[in-house]
Amino acid sequence: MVSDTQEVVRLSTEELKSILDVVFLLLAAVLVILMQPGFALVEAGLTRGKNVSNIMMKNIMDFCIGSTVFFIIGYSLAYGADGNSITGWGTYFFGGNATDSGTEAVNFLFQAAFAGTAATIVSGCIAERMKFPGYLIVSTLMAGIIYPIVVHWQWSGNGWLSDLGFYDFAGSTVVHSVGAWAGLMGAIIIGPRLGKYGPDGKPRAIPGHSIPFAVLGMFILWVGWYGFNPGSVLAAEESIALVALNTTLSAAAGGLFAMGAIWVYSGKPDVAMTANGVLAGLVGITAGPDIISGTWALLTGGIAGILVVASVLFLDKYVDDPVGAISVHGVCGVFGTLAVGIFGEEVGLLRGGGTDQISYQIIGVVAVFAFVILVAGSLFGILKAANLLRVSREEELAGLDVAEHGGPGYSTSDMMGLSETTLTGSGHTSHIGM
Amino acid sequence: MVSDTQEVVRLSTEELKSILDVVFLLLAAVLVILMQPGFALVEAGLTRGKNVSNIMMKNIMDFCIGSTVFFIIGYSLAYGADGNSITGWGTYFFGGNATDSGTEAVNFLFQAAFAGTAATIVSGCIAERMKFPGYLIVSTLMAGIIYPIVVHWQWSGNGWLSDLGFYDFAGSTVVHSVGAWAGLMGAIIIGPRLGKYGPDGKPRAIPGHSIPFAVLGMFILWVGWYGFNPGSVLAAEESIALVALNTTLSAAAGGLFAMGAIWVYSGKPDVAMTANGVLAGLVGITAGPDIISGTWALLTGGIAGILVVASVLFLDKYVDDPVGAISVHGVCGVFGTLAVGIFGEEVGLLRGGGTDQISYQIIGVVAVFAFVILVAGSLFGILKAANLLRVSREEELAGLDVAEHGGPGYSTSDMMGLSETTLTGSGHTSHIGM
Amino acid sequence: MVSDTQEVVRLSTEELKSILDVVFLLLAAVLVILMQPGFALVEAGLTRGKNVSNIMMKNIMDFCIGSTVFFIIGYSLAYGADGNSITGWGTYFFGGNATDSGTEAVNFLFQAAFAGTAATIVSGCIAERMKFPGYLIVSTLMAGIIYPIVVHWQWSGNGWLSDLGFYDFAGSTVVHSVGAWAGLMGAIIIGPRLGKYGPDGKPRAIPGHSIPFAVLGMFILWVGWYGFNPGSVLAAEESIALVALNTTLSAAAGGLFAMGAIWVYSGKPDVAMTANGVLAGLVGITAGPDIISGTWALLTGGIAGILVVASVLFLDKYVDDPVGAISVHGVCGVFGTLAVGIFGEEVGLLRGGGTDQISYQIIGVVAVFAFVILVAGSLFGILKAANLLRVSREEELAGLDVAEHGGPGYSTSDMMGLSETTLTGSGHTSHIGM
Amino acid sequence: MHLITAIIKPHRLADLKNALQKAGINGMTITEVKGFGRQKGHTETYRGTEYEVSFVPKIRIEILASAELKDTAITTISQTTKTGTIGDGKIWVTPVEQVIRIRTGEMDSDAI
Amino acid sequence: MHLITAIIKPHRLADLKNALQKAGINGMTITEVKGFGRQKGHTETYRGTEYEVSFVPKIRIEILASAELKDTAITTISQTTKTGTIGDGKIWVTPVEQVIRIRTGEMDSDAI
Amino acid sequence: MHLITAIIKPHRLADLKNALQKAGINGMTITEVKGFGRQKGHTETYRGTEYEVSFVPKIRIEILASAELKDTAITTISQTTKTGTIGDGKIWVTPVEQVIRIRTGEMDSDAI
Ligand SMILES: Nc1ncnc2c1ncn2[C@@H]1O[C@H](COP(=O)(O)OP(=O)(O)O)[C@@H](O)[C@H]1O
Ligand SMILES: Nc1ncnc2c1ncn2[C@@H]1O[C@H](COP(=O)(O)OP(=O)(O)O)[C@@H](O)[C@H]1O
Ligand SMILES: Nc1ncnc2c1ncn2[C@@H]1O[C@H](COP(=O)(O)OP(=O)(O)O)[C@@H](O)[C@H]1O
Repeated sequence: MVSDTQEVVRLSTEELKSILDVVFLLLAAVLVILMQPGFALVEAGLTRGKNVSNIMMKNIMDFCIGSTVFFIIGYSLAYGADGNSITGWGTYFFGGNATDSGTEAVNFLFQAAFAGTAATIVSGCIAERMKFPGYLIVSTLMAGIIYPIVVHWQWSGNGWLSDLGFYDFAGSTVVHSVGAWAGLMGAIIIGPRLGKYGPDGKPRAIPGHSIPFAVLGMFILWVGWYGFNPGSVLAAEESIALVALNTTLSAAAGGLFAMGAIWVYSGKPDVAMTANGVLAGLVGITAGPDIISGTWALLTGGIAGILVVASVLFLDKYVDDPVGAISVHGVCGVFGTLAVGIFGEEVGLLRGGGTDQISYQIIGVVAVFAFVILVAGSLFGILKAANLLRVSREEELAGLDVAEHGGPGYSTSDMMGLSETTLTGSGHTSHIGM
Repeated sequence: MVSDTQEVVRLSTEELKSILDVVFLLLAAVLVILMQPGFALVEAGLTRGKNVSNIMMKNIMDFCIGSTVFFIIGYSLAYGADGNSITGWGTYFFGGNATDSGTEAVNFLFQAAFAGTAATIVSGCIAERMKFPGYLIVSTLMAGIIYPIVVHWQWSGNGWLSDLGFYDFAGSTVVHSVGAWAGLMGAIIIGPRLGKYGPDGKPRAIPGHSIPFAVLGMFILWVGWYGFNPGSVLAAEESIALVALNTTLSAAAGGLFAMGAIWVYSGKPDVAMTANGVLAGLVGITAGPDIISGTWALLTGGIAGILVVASVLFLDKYVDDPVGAISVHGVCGVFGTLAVGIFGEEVGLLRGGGTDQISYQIIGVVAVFAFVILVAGSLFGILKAANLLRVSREEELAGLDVAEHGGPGYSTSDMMGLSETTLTGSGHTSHIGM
Repeated sequence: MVSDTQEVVRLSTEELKSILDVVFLLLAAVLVILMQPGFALVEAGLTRGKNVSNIMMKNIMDFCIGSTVFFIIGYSLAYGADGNSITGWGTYFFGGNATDSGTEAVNFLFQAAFAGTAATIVSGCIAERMKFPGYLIVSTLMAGIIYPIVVHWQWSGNGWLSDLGFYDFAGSTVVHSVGAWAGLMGAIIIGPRLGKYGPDGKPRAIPGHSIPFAVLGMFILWVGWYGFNPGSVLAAEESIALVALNTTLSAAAGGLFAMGAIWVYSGKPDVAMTANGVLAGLVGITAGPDIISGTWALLTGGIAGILVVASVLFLDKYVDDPVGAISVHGVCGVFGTLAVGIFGEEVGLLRGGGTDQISYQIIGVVAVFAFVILVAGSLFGILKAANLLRVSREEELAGLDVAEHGGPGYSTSDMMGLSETTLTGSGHTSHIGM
Repeated sequence: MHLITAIIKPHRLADLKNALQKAGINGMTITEVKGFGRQKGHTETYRGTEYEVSFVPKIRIEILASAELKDTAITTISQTTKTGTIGDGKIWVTPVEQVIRIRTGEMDSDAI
Repeated sequence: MHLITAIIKPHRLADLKNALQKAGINGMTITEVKGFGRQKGHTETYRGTEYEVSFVPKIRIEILASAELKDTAITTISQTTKTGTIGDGKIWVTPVEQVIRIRTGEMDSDAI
Repeated sequence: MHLITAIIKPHRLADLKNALQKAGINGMTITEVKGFGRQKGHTETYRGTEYEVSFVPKIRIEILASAELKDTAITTISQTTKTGTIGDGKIWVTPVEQVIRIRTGEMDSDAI
């Protein structure tokens, strides 16, 4: 890092702006990448300690695999110029062309981080029971094919959805719903965790093992969202401020109203549900943070907060989604997308925009739903048939950490004064349990 | 996020600078927002595991409520043009006017993040015994009224304190002391935790449940402070670098000297106290990171580090402040504010500045102290009278997580091989305790 | 933070660029500082709970001491103009001259954050058995003398290594290997943890106490690396994007291939090893993220991922390095440095660059190795002689938290329903153990 | 008076609790323990190194029972917790000289 | 020789320890256990769903006592830990055939 | 039938397990407990305030043994776990009326 940049040639403001754009988008991408540990912690916190390593590992792999396959093929499917209105193709295989200039490289990185996000949403829905190798396949196809195709429809500049007039600024539908619908199919096809439903069919509580992890994860996601939404301006413009502000207001209202809703319903201000509420507010504003603003953003977040509580309580009766990802990313993703057609400045129903935008929004939501349900449904179906889907009953009971990764995620033997058990005459250590 | 920005019109350097300012201040705001999980973790780590969800929840609410009420009313009280030298008024209710331009929006966001910080300091002082609904009221009034008024005095451009000549660059007094004095009144009026004092009146140790959480939180706060202090330049200027450097040096010295002080006092380099020392160094430099520099910053941090240890040990005899927030944010906030009048370049007593500045600093410190003590004292008094202040003895013993939020923050049943207890014939789960 | 910047004078693009550089480098420095909690968590997670406070504390001190001594003396040794090609001298003692302009201040901060990183790598290697006071001495000398001298050789502009033609963009050798070789000498001279080797001499597993901490730490490091590598451009240039992208690809491949390697070797996709693989990929690309790109970056990361697994398994037989830091930072640091001479655009053996570059790389690697081994070896030898190196057997068994810092890092008494043990008639608290 | 102690597989606890209640036994104390016996532990790996986990998690149940209820308790435990696989556990009975209910001072069979 | 076992409310432990020491009893072993009895558990909620927590945290105390100290021990325990509310717990006494102090090999009453 | 209970120092467990196996004793149940006795606790500090930790971590071992194996068990335990320092622990023996193996219903010495 020897500094020898001698700028003898005068910079034009355009060149400088271009550098500023790269700096901004790079930092936005870093914030989006920070969302990976956010997701990991939310999911880990809301599930049981015997599966904690497995959850963390899946989140590592989501980004390791995600960025690799997005580089190899995904970016081509999303943005390749040789494609049509359904899918991109060509130019970018193995990062070809995509990495020539700083602007392209940073765009690629920003998009790759998004791909990782879409993939990671799935891991929450099928937590605590899925085979790890099967998950790797899902993660690969999510980031490499399923997500990129939807991206092409909307953000490539020549996709059919954007041509239609569908609006999804930062991905309520394109990112979050895609992840959630894939997760929904996964959760349905893999079936509920052992013991989730009583003999009477009623859902039971399976408390997550660490609320502080879940809340820390939520906060990290909130922070990361300032890369996700403002970064989606894709350039350093003053509008990033408004986008960030609306994101904040919606998240805040989401948390407040989710807390209120669960408090009224169950008599207690549940912490995990409130965290889901914040995330619901974030997902809800993501489709239109540039055109839903101020008090409307509060309203959007508030509705998302109530909606996520209702949705979690309702879905829990039928589908076992340990972390509520389907409600947060799917249901609130749909709501957020529709909210553009209702609250969006100038275009929304309530803002003098007539019914055009809301119609486009409905079409987009349905199209993406249908596509992902179909493709992800087939994928999980095939995995099931190939016996790559669900661990055995014994493995599930023992926990995926021991069964799939060789040992527990927490080792407490030494906390309990048993340290010298590792000091014995026998040739191997005899750790006391867990 | 379709990129279609075609900049045909040439940008002036002024326009570009304005964008750069927005980018910088937005990222600074994001760093300040990151401080919320920092506070949450410090407070959670230094208190008991049975109250961990409650602490996390209060910190979620500090920012959810904080940003909402700051948007609705706080920003008006702080910066509203229709006010006087005591309080702002008008123009900005419900974000009116504040969100028209990117510059205004990002300023609002940065200020809102500060409001959340001030509110959150209180939660440490009254941890482990306060009723949650009562806390929500405190948090609302802190971010909506108490903090904004003090901000108006100093940072609105027409407040009486800044007119006087009081100097508080990023808020040693305006943010940190405000939070701490409110917390002080809270801690006094609510009384100590059960068992904090022996029958002989001597304070007892109630160890925090997770030192790694506390240290992680401290590190996150340290990182967040690079938004707090440099961001307070409010624009992208070269001076942000010096501010950041001085912040670093003071924090480092705070940690070093606090470690030394507690080591000498108790024979052990206590980790929690060292973490407090870093925070003390950060709070201490916050009033003048632009005018206390280099070796003087080291000195400021070092004194703050020793001061916080002495203050925690002393206050612990009389007031039960589980995380030491009164010492860190109040005592070191005062010290930092006075340090400007002593070490501040040109203005400080020891830097050839005479006694003017130190007099203004004393007046400011006393005025803010008096105001907050009075208002927060009344508030906590009313809450006490309304029985909204303290949980019952049984609830305190059981822990706020179970008592107030429905269940424990950590669920270990499944770690202990009891997983199949959820698989029984009975209609409900029978988790093994904790 | 009153905004009164009235820019009446027109800004030149050069002035604006200079501000942008400061903003960018400051944010990069903040990301590097964020690496401190990343290291702390990786190390804490991979060691036992009875030493968790000690590990966190050492990481606090690495940056507190590191930035202080780097300010006082290190920066002079690294960049002081009065030195020669072996060491800098003069101008910057006590920050003199270094903090006059924003550019210098931010450079100083960025470098100081690097110094903290180099020091912190050592703490992993000697974890769970070293005396705390002895460690403080090591940390002081690492950041104050050993690391700065190596920096001078390469990044001062007049060091003998850079003059030779050695290339190390962001410090695979200059930062990571320096830390690792010091750690290697520490680990050898202090000897293995009690019970690490069976009577048959075979290494035993001593599982870390929290895989989620280790993975969270790894993710934080990954994020921080976007300050480490792109920041090493030292100015806001478009090339930061490519550097960031290559960093991502190498990290991703590192994780993937390490997972594959350990899966093949032991039959299980070990999570801790995969996390090491990501870090290996990051260290591996650090020497040439600007000249090893795209598929070559994937290749670099992939090799580093396999190498780290092989190295950990091999070294574990002889040296007790609880977190694998020698393999990650030392072995992969060497590999990454050599990779520049093999895969580097234009200069690499396989990229038509002949054998020149690889020769310089070998010389640099060997020189740094020899220097650090010698100096750090002497240092640890002296500490041993002075009985400042290793805690007693009893202290090691009890854990460093109790032995060195006064109490355990986790306090669970109150989780177990024993809360009122603090409420008894006796004059002191009687916490139930652990 | 007898003290019936049983070591059982953890996942049988909830059913056992219900069965005991139905059988009229309304008190018990349980402890999380580790067992060693015919049921072998298993091998785990950490960073590629294997290690043995020799002890298996079990639940220890203690029931104070009067002479009449003793056999009911034993039968209920053995029937409810038996899975037929190695490691199902043991039941043993020890004599008790005296029982006191702390709250009331009641003694022996009145105390349970 | 007798073994006195008591199940008590956790928050009474510290006082009990002091009281026993005053009564001349200087050794005991304690275990964290869960109790089931007349004192009912409670209901918790997680994300809006209720679940039953049936077992209540208790402390189990074991004291080896010679015939002379047996009654002192029992009286001290019942007096110190009695709060008069449901769930105060039980004390029971079982016969002991033999006691050994590992360190010295001393037997029976010399061993405690 | 006898029940042998021992309180030992945690770090002796692994050796003891091996020694017992060699002596032909292939079953035991262990519990993590805290002990109070001659071996004093220690003082810790937190943020400069001292506090007492009175209870010391111990392992409690239970072995059901037939009359023949009883003495072997006792000897093995005392020999293997003795370090000669205060706090080595106790062994005590209580009579057992009945033992059942849940899996098979086998009784008494067949059950262990
Ligand atoms: N001799 C013994 N003394 C005390 N507990 C024993 C003894 N043998 C076995 N146990 C306990 O019973 C459990 C089950 O015993 P094990 O031999 O594994 O299977 P099984 O009950 O089918 O014979 C063990 O895990 C241990 O807790
Ligand atoms: N039959 C029993 N056998 C063993 N332990 C018992 C029995 N009955 C109660 N206990 C223990 O005593 C504790 C207190 O008993 P409980 O019936 O709740 O109240 P009380 O002691 O006031 O009668 C229980 O939590 C349990 O640990
Ligand atoms: N009277 C007793 N009843 C039950 N357990 C006891 C008794 N005395 C001691 N113990 C147990 O034995 C352990 C060791 O006893 P201690 O008096 O400390 O040393 P030593 O075994 O060398 O005499 C204690 O920690 C405690 O668990």
